[in-house]
Amino acid sequence: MTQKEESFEPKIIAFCCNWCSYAGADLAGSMRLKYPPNVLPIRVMCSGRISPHFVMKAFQKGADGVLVTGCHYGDCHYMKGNYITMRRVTILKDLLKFVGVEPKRLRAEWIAGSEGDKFARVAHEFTDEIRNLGPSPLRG
Amino acid sequence: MPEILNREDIHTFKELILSLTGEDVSRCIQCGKCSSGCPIAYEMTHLPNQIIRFIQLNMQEKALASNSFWLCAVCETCSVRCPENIDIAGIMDALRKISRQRGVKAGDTKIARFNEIFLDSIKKNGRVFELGLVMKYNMATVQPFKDASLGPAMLSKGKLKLSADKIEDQAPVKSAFEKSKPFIEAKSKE
Amino acid sequence: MEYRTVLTTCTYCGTGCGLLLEVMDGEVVGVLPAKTHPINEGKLCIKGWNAHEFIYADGRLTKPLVRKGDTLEEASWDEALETIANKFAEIKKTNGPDSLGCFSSAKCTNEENYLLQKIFRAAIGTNNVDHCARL
Amino acid sequence: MEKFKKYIKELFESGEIEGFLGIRKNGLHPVPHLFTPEHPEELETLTIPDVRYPMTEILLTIVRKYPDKKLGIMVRGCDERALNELVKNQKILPELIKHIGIACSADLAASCRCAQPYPEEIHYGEKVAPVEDRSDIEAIDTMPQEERFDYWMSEFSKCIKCYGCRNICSMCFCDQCTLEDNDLIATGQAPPAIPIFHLIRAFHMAGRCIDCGLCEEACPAHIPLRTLYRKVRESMSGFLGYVSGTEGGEKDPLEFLGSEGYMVPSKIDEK
Amino acid sequence: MSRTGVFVCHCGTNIASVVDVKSVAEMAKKLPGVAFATDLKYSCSDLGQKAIRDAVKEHKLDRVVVASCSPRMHEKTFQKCIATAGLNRYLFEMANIREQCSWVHDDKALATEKSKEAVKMAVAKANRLAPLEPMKSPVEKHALVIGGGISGMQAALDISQAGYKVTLVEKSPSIGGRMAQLEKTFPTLDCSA
Amino acid sequence: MTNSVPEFEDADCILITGSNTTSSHPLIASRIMKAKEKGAKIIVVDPRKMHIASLADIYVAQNLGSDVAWINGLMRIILQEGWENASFIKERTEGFEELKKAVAEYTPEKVEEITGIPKETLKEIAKIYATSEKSSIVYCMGITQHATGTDNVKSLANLAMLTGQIGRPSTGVNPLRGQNNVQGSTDLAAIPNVYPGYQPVTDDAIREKFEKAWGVPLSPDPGLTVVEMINAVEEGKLKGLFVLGENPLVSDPDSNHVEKALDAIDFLVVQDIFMTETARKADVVLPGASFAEKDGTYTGTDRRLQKIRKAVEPPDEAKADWDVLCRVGKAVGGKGFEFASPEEVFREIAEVMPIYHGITYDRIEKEIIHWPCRSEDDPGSPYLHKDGFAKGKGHFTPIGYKPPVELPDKEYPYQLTTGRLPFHYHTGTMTRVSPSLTHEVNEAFIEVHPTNAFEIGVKNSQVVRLTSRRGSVNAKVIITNDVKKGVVFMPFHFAEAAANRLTIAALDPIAKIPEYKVCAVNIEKIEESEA
Amino acid sequence: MTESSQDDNIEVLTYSEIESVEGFVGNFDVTIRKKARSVDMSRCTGCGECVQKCPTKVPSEFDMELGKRKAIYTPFAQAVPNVPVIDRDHCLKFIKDKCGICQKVCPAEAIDYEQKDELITRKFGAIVVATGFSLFDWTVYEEYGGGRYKDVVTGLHFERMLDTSGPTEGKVIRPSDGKEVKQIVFVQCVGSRDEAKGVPYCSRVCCMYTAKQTILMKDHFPDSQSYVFYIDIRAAGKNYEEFVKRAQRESGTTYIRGRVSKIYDKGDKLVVQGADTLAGERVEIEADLVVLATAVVPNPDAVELAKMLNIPYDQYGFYTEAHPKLQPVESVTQGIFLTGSCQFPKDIPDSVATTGAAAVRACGIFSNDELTIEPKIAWVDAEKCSGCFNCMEACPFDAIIGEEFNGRTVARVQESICHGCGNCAATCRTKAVNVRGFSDEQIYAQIEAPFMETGEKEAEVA
Repeated sequence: MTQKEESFEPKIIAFCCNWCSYAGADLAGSMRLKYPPNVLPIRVMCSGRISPHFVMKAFQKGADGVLVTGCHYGDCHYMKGNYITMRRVTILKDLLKFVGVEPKRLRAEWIAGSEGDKFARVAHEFTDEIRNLGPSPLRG
Repeated sequence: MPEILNREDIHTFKELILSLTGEDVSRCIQCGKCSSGCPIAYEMTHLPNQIIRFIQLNMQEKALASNSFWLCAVCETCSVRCPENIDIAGIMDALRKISRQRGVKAGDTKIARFNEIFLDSIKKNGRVFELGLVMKYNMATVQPFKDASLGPAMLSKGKLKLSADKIEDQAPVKSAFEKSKPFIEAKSKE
Repeated sequence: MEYRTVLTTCTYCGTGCGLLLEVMDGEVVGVLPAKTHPINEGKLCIKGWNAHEFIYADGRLTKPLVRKGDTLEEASWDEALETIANKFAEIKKTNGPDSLGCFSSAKCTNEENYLLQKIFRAAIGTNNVDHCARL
Repeated sequence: MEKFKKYIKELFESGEIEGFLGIRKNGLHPVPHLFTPEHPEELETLTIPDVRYPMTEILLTIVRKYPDKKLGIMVRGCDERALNELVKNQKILPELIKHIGIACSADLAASCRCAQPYPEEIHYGEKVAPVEDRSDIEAIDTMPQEERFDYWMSEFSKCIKCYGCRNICSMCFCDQCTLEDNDLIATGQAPPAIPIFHLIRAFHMAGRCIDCGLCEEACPAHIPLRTLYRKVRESMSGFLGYVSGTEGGEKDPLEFLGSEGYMVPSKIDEK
Repeated sequence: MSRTGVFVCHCGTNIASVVDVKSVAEMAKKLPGVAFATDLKYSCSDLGQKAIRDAVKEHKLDRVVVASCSPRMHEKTFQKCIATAGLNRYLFEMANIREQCSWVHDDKALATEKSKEAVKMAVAKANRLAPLEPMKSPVEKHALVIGGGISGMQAALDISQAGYKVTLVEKSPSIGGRMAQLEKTFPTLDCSA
Repeated sequence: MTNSVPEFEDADCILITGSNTTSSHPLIASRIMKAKEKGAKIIVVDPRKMHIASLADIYVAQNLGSDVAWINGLMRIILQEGWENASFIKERTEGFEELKKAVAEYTPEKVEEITGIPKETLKEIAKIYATSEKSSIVYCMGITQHATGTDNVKSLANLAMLTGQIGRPSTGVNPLRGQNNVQGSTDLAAIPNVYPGYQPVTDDAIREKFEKAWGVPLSPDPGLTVVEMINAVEEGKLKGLFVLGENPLVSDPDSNHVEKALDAIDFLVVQDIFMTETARKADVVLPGASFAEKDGTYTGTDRRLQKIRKAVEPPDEAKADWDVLCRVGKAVGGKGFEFASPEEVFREIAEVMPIYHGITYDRIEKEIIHWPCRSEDDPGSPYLHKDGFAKGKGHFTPIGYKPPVELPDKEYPYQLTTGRLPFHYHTGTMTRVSPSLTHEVNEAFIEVHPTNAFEIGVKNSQVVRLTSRRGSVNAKVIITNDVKKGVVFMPFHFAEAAANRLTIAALDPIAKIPEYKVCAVNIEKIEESEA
Repeated sequence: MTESSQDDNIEVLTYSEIESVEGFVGNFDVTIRKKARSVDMSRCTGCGECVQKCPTKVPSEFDMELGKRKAIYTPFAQAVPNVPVIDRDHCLKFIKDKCGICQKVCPAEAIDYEQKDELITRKFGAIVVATGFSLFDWTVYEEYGGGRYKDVVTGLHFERMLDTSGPTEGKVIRPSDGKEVKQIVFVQCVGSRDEAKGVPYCSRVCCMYTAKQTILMKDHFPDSQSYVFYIDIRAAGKNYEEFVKRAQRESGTTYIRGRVSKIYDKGDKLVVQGADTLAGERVEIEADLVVLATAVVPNPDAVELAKMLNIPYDQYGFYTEAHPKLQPVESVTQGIFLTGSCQFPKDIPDSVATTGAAAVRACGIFSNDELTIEPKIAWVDAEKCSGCFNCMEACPFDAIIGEEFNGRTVARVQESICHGCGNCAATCRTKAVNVRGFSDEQIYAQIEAPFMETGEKEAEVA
């Protein structure tokens, strides 16, 4: 491993729905749970708002990983936005895989407002995972 | 075989206990506190709350076949702690009585034997002759050397006497035995 | 209800791709690449795909215009042609045929190029004929 | 062929259709044409070549202007799938569009690698065997990830941004195209930003692409676009059980919320 | 170009003990569209809000970004604050540098870096914000109650007693619902009808 | 083009220079991409790193205006290595020894100094080009639009002959013609020195032939070129000008100068479809027709004749241009303008033009014909010089390197080069009213190297002023590594920021082509208030 | 009942169903189907003559088919309104065009065989949903006889029997032979807390009503003995625990902790097989009657109504509140409130309490003349809309409708219905749908910001 790769710190864009996962991230803060600072959250109202365009834009701009988070099934504030999100993410991952971008760079997680610990854990895991994968091949 | 519950007698046993002890076991909410606090429960075939449950459901034979009430030392921990203020120890005593009365073969023969020898000793001497009791009990239960090692030490400390030591006034003891005659008779039927 | 396609040649570069103009009720509504054309074989570039768009753009010249003072005013074809004839004749008369010239067009057809150079060479009498081949 | 022409003429005469969108021979070139009862003589030039034009895309152009006309359209297997999808997307009314089925020749089916080279009802031609060939996808699937990436990026980098893939596509009926959204993909750049330009189009094809392959035929840069969209089509059916282009039935799970359990994806293999 | 104001909050030591708040504000000054940037001890306090209002007026700001806690906490507070300064309340964006930064990161340099990025993101969004007007819609003061059981009847009565019209819709030929089928009800054993 | 478009597909090596092929001739680029798929080596030599460069096997950027030097250098290497085609040289050419002498001084070191092309790369290019079975040269305005344009073209011809890469399929020297019918208008003698079919006006026999055909006496003196005519206006020699479908005010170099001329001219007629910048200055404007509104023929860049067909009527009173010209011809007293259709015009053309003799409307309806096609049974010529050159033997022309006319100096430290975008065409009269195309890009920009941008202190999208000795324009900056340090690029489609206000009207002495591709400029930041 | 029917502010529409719901908070347009009663309500005096004379008898739904009603009937004596209705599925007039007696005997000429369903549309500002519950179909329990034993009944049957004005006039008898019941077994959690039967939740009311039923049983028939099989006694409520103890102590009900494994017949008795897990013994009871406390489940048409109202429901079909703690009576759809057991099993005090809460929320809406609608919602750029209406499919709230625009039908967002979730925008391929405050452009800007080149980096390149 070269010096450069060792010091690689991924940049991760996380889309969080206002009602569950963003609240979960806030709770992680209130609980003072520590996680790596690589994850940059963007708040949207519902995970169903997360257009595949957003995900691709993030990768195109050079994000090493994209985290899509929403409410657990059945908990969606808008009833079922997260179902469609999951379907989108699934197809997107397969498409990324097919064009040679590691599908692991895109991850969907359901995080409840009460799951501060889960948010922190996911942030940890995902950062580690992306760090191991190295910089995104799309990084300009 | 399952217990057949029957409208006609479902409350019979419960009412018998009520009449003997004044305790209404239908109050029992089966919280299990009696069982959890009982120092002898580990030796019992049924926990005290189960004994009460048998009474609630009129499962007389099950209750009387149990060794639990024979083992009960009447320490009354259960009674003191019961949230419904039921005197469980009293109910155990009642069960012993009923058991003797009905000549039910005790759930634990050793205990029954011990009680007999113990009572015999009292009957004879007005008080317990410890050495005699122990020897008799051990012989009766075919374990002659069970407590042999304890003997010399206890003797040397004066805790055991070699011969029975009768009390002076035997009359009250006699009358007590007289009163409990029905139970003793029941025993003779064995 | 009319829909037909007219096979023609793209006007945007020298490659000469074949394209179909989609005509609906006398109006060009789109372009399709000519699938059987030997040059482009059913493919086009962005300009080709949109070669029809400028046809109906605002600002198409629809009438002859003749300058009157500072402004160009609508005129009849006769008036416009007469103006040209008179003015050219006048210039030719005073300054000779070589005081006239023309820029022909690489965007026009062979026939039109031929006609314009013929006008200048045969009718006016000058070889001052050029176009933007070099531009 | 004469029988076919007669059939169309009969449809005109009975008033069942008010126009027939087919192919006409123009000199050396077969070109799309709308035959009408007003000009029955044009039917003489009617031809069924081994050349495909985006008939359904043209149909949309006509329907936009004449939404109430009863039209017949020459449909191959691919066109029929396209029509089904257009019905689902509320672009055409099925009761107004008469499918006049053409079975593709074996040559055409082979060159198209067509999995269904005939429509439901055939009015011309003989059914030939479908071509089941996913070697293009397999070839890429078996490449190591980095090689796959390099392969696609070098393919995408050839793009000259002609939008031909979109223009020729019957499924691209939007009036404004996301590919031209300057906020998402900077305009005025050729090649366009890669891979986002192609991936977005690929994603837009999910649940929509009917695998006709016209995009790839139209691509001046010879990018294997069809392989990309075929893959998306496979993902849709593999993970969500949805196949676009089938008649009626389920709705595209990327668009249709459905009830909670509607098409929950199976787990993706990330290797 | 917009004239965005950026206010980076110390939140006492909540943020400032981890994040170099001043350097975040310095960075913000250089961002496109930013006309003014500063740090504030407690931006949600009366003093903090006054400082924001004053800055809006003094620097003719047309958008405001506050980098502090979660928008779930104080978004409304600051929206009101800028509204009183005469700005459309929707020309406001928050950067969450407390719950999602200072409280979850130990490394001061990295946390400061992340705060800067959060501010960049918030400013980028703010620059594209447009004023919004809440819409109004009239209210038909008539309630519909679906179901004529105990709950439905009670709801109708409650709403009626508040003085509003109610329509009670029951599927079966009579109201009463399940209650009508019951003999007596626990625990009081009173009659149900 | 010596060869036809589809032939590119089968080349083994394609050397592209001075052509932004994907932008200007996308469907030719398509063939080149296909060739690459089939295994051809693609070499791009261009000062600006364009799209086609990124697809190339070898790309190298030469200094602006240094083409003769690198081509000579290439030939020197070829000779040194013995890669020349000796039999071809012997049998088909003349003047080889002079050429050999002329290129001898272009050592790789010297070439590297002049052109900036590393000598190793040059050698690699030489090897691939010379030793491939079929090598094709593609060039465009990047070669011709120089004061040394003719030299550049001749050098490429030297190269092709030296290696025998001409006269066979998929080889040759292939200039890509910028506009749709440049080839046709040249064929049809919209140039001052020849009659249709490249028949010199100065040749008495030919002149007599045309006098007979047209029934009038003709001038034996070659006429003036576009730039010369503009100069002649200024000098008061040219009083009347007829402009057909052109916009010299934007397209011609040094447009400030053109504007002055057009303001000064006595009488200007413009025939066009839009009110162009030039038409605004006209005395009479004649409304013509677009390609969709008339019939006729175009001759493609590979000498292929194709029809255009009328799809719809011209708007309102506008008329097909051939019709207008027939009317003008008659109005100015000409004879022989009684044509009822373009086909009739074409029949006359075929008569007077030997290279078109065998071509008829009927034939091009059914087959693809590349001129020369001298009789009805001549299938035409997809590639030229099959058995020999038109003038007998191919003549090697020894050429020496001349630097561009205007070199950067203290005052104007940067070099400007101009070019096209894929989304626009020429002066934009058509493309800039096309919504799909203007959506992509609708304003001028200036590509600047990051180092230069830093020196000047400008950021992306910031507007700067670009000044040359002839004028100045404002446009926003795009910072990119695609241009070399010291070079700035600007597309010329945008009249409001017309690159040609800056360009120099220096002409090639023979072809009279202006040096669009190099001039010296300065870049200045503009304060926000000004922009 | 009477109170609500006599209230001036309350319009009672019985024998009516919701047909469709459009609109949004403050402005719901609701179409109600008034089913044809075949009796003119304005004329009927409620004399009951028609009912008496009607020759057709049908098992009474109200009495759980323990009794009969006529083809023209009021469900029960004190029904409100006291106007009968003709059951057209059974009335001879309707099935065979015979009889017609009711019309003949009606003194008020109120019988109208021609009456048709009537659709009325009203505007409402708020909707309270109180559709209640249904009972679990216990016959899926094969081990309990699967419905074969007449003397295995549900709690509700038992309630009807206890009713002195009910089908048995308050006598608890065996449906099979009409004999008196001495030994009666109550089985709790029939369906409830049974994952395998798809009802994992606790029905909440069974423990208490079973206790009540044993007490009433003892009160009415002192000679009877009740047994209750239970898993847990859930008696969380004011005086609830005491009530259960009362059943156990005063009414002598024997509670047996364990689930019944089997019920089978033996002679004319039913043997109930269970275990007393407290005693650790299996038990059997020969019962005269077995009463099952069947689970409370949603109404079979609950989902249909939910879709009409556009309110979410859980996997069972109970309506979901917006927030379990903070918005317990609000649905996610603004202006629609939930109360009673349509939301989850509730006993009467809970139902009444949530009803009060729901009513207050509804009145809260009415306290304003206008509603303020959060502007961060979706909107459609009609120019860009391709009219595919995928957004309509993706909208969880049916907020999107079609609208004419330049001769095309394009999507439009009904502002007051939109919640701003943005599902539509993410689905739109044309980017015609966007969300104010969370627009594509704004989010793109956010995505780009952290990757933005800074001045320092450009200097490095140079």
